[in-house]
Amino acid sequence: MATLLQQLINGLVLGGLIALIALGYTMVYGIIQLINFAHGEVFMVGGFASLATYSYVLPESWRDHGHWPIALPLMALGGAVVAVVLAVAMERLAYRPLRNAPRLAPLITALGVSVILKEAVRLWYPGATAPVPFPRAFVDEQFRFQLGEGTVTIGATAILMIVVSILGAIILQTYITRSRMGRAMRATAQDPDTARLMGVNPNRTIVLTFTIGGALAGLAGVLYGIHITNVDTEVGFLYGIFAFTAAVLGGVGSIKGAVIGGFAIGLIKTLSGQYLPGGTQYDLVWIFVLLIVVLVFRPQGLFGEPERVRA
Amino acid sequence: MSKPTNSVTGSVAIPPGLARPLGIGGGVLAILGALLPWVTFLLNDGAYPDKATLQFFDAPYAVSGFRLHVLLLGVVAIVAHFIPVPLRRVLRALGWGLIGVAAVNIVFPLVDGGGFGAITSDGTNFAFGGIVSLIAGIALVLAAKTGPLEPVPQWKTSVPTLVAYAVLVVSFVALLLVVAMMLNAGGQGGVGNPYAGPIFLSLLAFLAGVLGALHGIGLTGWISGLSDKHKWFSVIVLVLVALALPFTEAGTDYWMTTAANIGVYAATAIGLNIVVGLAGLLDLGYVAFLGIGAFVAANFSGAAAAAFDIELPFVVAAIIAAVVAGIFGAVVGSPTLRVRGDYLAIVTLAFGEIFKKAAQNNIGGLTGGANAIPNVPPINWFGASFDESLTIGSLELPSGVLYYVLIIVLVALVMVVFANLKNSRIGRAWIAIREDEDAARAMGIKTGQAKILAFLIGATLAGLAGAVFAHKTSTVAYDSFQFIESVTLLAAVILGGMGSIPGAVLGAALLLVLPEKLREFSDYRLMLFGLALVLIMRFRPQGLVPDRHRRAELADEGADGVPIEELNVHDTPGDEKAVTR
Amino acid sequence: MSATPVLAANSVSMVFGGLTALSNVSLRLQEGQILGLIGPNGAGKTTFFNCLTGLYSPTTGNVQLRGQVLPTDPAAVTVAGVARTFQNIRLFPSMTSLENVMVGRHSRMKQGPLASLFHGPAYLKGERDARDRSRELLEFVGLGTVHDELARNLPYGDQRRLEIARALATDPKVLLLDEPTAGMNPQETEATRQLIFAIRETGVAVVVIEHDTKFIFSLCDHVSVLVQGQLLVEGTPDVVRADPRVIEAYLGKPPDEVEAEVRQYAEEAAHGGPESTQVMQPIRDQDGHEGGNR
Amino acid sequence: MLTRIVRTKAEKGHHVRNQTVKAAVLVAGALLLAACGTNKTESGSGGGNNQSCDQSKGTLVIGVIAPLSGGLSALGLGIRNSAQLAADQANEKCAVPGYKLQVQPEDDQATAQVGAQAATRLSSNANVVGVVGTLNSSVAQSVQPILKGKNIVQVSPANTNPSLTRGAEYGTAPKRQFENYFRVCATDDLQGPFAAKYLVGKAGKKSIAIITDGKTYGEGLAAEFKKQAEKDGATIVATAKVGEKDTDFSGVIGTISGSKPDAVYYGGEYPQAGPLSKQLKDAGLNIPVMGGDGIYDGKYIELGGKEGDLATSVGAPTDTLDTAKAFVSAYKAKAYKDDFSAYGAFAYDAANAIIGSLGKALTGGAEWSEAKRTDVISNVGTYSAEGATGEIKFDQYGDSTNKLLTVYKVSGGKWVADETGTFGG
Repeated sequence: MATLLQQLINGLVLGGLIALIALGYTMVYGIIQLINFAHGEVFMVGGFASLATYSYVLPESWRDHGHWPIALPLMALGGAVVAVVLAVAMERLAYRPLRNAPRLAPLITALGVSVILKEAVRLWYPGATAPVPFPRAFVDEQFRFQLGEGTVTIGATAILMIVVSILGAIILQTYITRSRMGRAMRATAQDPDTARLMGVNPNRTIVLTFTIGGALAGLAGVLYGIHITNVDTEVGFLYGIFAFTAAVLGGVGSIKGAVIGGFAIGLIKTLSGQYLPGGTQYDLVWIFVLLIVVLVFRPQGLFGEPERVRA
Repeated sequence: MSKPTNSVTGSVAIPPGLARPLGIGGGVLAILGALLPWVTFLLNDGAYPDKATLQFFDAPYAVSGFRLHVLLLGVVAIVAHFIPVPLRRVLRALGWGLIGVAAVNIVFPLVDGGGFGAITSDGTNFAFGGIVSLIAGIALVLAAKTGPLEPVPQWKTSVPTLVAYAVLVVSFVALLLVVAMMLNAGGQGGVGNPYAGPIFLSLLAFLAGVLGALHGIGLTGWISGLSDKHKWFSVIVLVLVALALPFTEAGTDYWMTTAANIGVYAATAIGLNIVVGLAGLLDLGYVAFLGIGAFVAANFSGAAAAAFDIELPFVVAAIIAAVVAGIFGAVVGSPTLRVRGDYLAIVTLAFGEIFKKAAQNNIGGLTGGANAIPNVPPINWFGASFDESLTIGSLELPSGVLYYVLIIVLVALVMVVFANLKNSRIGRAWIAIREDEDAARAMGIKTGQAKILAFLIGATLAGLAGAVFAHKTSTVAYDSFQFIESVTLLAAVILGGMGSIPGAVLGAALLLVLPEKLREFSDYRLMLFGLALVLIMRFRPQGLVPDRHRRAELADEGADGVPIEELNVHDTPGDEKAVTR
Repeated sequence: MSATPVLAANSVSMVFGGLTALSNVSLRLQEGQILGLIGPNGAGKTTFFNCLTGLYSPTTGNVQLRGQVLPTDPAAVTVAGVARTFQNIRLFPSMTSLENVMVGRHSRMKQGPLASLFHGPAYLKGERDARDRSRELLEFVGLGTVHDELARNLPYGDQRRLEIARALATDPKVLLLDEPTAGMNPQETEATRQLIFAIRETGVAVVVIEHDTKFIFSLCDHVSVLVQGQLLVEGTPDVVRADPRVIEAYLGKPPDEVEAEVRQYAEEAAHGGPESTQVMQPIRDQDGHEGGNR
Repeated sequence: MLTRIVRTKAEKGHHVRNQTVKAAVLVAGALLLAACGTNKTESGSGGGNNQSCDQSKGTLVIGVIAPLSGGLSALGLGIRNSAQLAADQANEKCAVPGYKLQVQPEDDQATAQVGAQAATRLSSNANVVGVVGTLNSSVAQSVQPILKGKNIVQVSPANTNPSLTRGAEYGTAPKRQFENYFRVCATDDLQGPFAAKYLVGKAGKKSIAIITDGKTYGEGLAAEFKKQAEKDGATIVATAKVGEKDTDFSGVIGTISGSKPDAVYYGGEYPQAGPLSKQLKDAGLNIPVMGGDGIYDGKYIELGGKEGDLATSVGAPTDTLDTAKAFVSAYKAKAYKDDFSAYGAFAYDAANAIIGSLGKALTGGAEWSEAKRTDVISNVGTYSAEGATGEIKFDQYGDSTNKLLTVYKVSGGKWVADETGTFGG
């Protein structure tokens, strides 16, 4: 019982992180039908950027744990800013020139960009060939509850992770449905040409999309850092795949889908590791099996727009 | 969006009047640059090659290596002005070649030696060869920009068969020699020759320039036209030429091994080319089929760790491997009945990861798990163990040559399969699906069957390659089949040209040879790989040897520098219409 | 109309989510007949076509070919003998015209994977026959000269003709043409009219969707008028042309204006530079017409 | 359709020819101009090496095969640098009379097929005297036969899979696999049991959870640990596997926490072990984590390794060993870009074993030739010296005879030797 609850919590935390990243995937896909493979790396870079903010920007005196109320926001800012710049630069330099190119071109480019980013950090961030320790710049508390004879633990950072991811999704959703730019986004996603006729500037909208996606990824980077307390060049790919899977599972293009997909994957990973044959060594397999099953019976994903036949 | 500098429109900014001065001046400068010293002092790793560290006009007849290349480029550039050729095309090619050579030989001393002193002046010695040559190259490129590019002249391909044969033989042999030269550029590198990397790169730039020029005057087009006309003859000659490689300077154990690995990847890439290039189905987990083939073969090889201790003859094992891989291919392909376009990417990626996990956890005791299946014996036919060296009469052939021969045969076979399928009812069906799935169905094509067939056949070929892989590598471990390998395979297909028959082979060759030649920079291997992917997609998404259809499209433009707008090829997999939205 | 019709749609209805695109549309096509299907935009003409060709499965009703109920799988329908062209051209852009037509032969060729692999004599013969037949068809539609031209590089009118050749390559008993003259100038339109007559001569019954009433009335033996998903009138051109309800419902204005409109339409099409180029990328334009969800 | 060309020819007609002549003249001129130059020779003298040692006979090469790019490069680069260090010191000490030693690092991209290419590349160089490597056992499996073919000695700093030396039945029927293959690191079947004896016997942990990373090193080590631990009366209450690249272990921890273990044995390397230890603590499982030499690294503690965690490593305690201290300080002095990481010291010893044997083979100013390679192999077989990881000596299978192992404990934020001994079996 305690174990189940514990694993549920673990799943939710992991899910929250994945959801934050998945939002970026899903928004970009929704608007330019591009699977931005490099998005996972943006998240990774966000993590390193916030770490750099801590160790190179933050004055010595504020690095002790007591100053986290100053440090954390600063780090989050650093991470988000760099991630945004990166994401936008990516769009501008790598993807925009391929706007009308064959569908495969941007996809391969994305793969290339992700390799470049990962390598750049590995080569040029001091000590990044191995995982780099990350300060827990937040309430370093573990809350424990007795449950039966087992105890359930949830860390402050874990709570923060869940809260932020859900808040982020809600804010994003409202922004997209309520605000003017949000409407522009949806319009562009629906039909770029018409949107242009309606006076929407597609390029601006697309840049905005990448900006939001990047910001969320950067934020995820910080949260990941303070929660896991180290950051590594490999995480980009790993969580990128998770998030990508989550986005597809939920139906690429749908905010709700991304979030639910994210949590679903988090839960499957932990629960399958706990209760399914093969245990933790096959959790990845279970995730993918579920994905395939869902796609076979519902090709557009759980909340995706159904495909239309043209004739 | 910045267009590539050399776009069709030529972006005429330079007054035509300057054409000759720039062109001829550039040529002269190049000759001068070749004779000037390039490096002022000895670098830490010893003297820079080709006596680059010399005084002005030393030993002009001993000018060798990259300096000779620069000299030649310059001379040709001048000559080109006085003979009837599409001048601007030729100059553009030569110019870029020069820039390439110069850049490589400037940058390397710069970073390896000591700053600008190394390539300009260290007070006592002066060495402006590099900079002069660079300027020369730029001048040529500018000269090419003084007007729109001329169309590539079409030479008539209706020549007497014998002549055609002669031309083909000559050009293929030349190709062989060039390849051997490239492979051997800078020797085996390593501590023996610290400058192997730059030597190779600058040779590459030189060859690119020459090739561009030859294309500009329509020679390459003519030859490929001829080989299209005499397809079978070309194939035979090509195979023979390939088999002749061990007799060249590149006939070392090292290159035999590498070439065999290239062959394995090439065969696999061709299989992938059926799936991606013809049927237009993206697969990001393809290396799994290579792995399946390898594991099957390893288990029937009589290796100590094999699951079944029966040793089947290689051919039998290979066939079983191919069949098993094929079956898995059909399974992986089955979701394509429902899943379309990009969604397929993640599904195939998932299958790839599942395979890796399964192999790592020694599923069913078939993969040896983390301990892999070591000591897979080499193939052994009629007492000839394939990893031994071979002596025919007097001359001793490098060890691994038999694997090389085997792989050449395999690749040739696979290419024939691909070609036959491509120009058949099935092939047309695949292309139709790639082009417009709904229309294809409206033409009575059972798209589901066709797609699964594509996966099945593709995977079969990969499995076949896997069987060779197992014996060649002598160990089969799950970590040989990571995601990055799938990406490499995909890159090979794209780089070569989707759906084109020689493409995949060329792509695989480049992607495996470059890291080998540039081992000095192995820290940056992946970085460069990523950059390559991005740049190819930006400037040459149709690949190096585009499929006939695409070539037809680009005939007027020629091989190089097509701005993406022009390349808006709708016939590429995953193009909007492949997925109905 | 006593003989069993070659193609019969029996009270076909099609409902997408809420809206009814077709309700109880029936249609009988006799051997050797040319049947015109007209109606204002959004009347459900193409939806009806998609039902006939198995792209959509009708909510109620069915479609019969010579008394046999057709399956709802486009491929199977084509094999059974119903071929179609598309309103917005759907060729295989980077295949040559010949290859496009040979794809049409697909369902009539027998070679399996193995044959395709080994290119045995039987296979080669099959290929040769297919190629010859395809050449004939290209000649037939008047594209004899452009075998090796990429489909995408053909002029607009030729693309339409090529699509017809491709459809004919499937040896259909019934040919469905979706706006075959859209964007054509009068000469091309006339040529198409002759082509359709020629096709009829070869014993293929034809159904044509068109806006161009003049064209329809001058072409068809039988005309059905579809309005808001319902069959309004059917009969010989004269009957339909005379029927006031048609004029009312379909055009909402007296005949002479119709003629005027028709003429103007034809002229636009004549020098339809931008329009035609726009249609020349069938891939680019989204389903601007009554596509509807499946 | 010789369209364009023909016409231009037609237009230009005759004076094409004499223009070509002009061109010829021009070129000749250029070359002539070039010809009238004096013949000076290379400025400066060859090579930048002016050591006191006599290195007249040329350069001999020690190959290094390790992952230098990609995810495992941290370990690979450590190996490369340490071997380099050994070679540099040898050159200063004139360890090999008459020859200059150089290290040729080859990237194996952590995959067998590339490893094979690297090995072939080295093996076809007549001046290669030996190879240090590999990191991954799977790569070693593909490298062994190739180097064997050319009798090149291979000394691995990191392969711990017993079957590499003693074959599949290493426990029951050991059989030497490749007489050119040696290793300086302790095999799993030493380290695992030794750890078990300590954890069960001395530390008195009776219910142990085993976590592995699914890689050769970790799996093997854990398997051997398990055997011994169960023999000594402990119960393995849970086993779990973490993904190769995983960083969030909450799920894994959840699965084991139910079974209330009082210790965790981790088969793997420090990049994951450190965070795992920390996350165990966070999850309320404040129990010691024990691992092999793969986690015996300062980074482990930086990454969250907690007080009381344990690691086994080969040889006497490094802080008592002058050779070890010397290595560390020398490495620091060189200021390499990357840390020497888990296998640096082993690589250093491996390289020294090769250098020493080479020196012996070339005593009395003997010339190097490929024939000497067999001597080098036999010399390595009989090699014996005090290395950075303790005594370096090989048994008849090529394994290190250095059965001396030390258990280290994290206390005061650094590894402190806790017990040294040998595994009696």
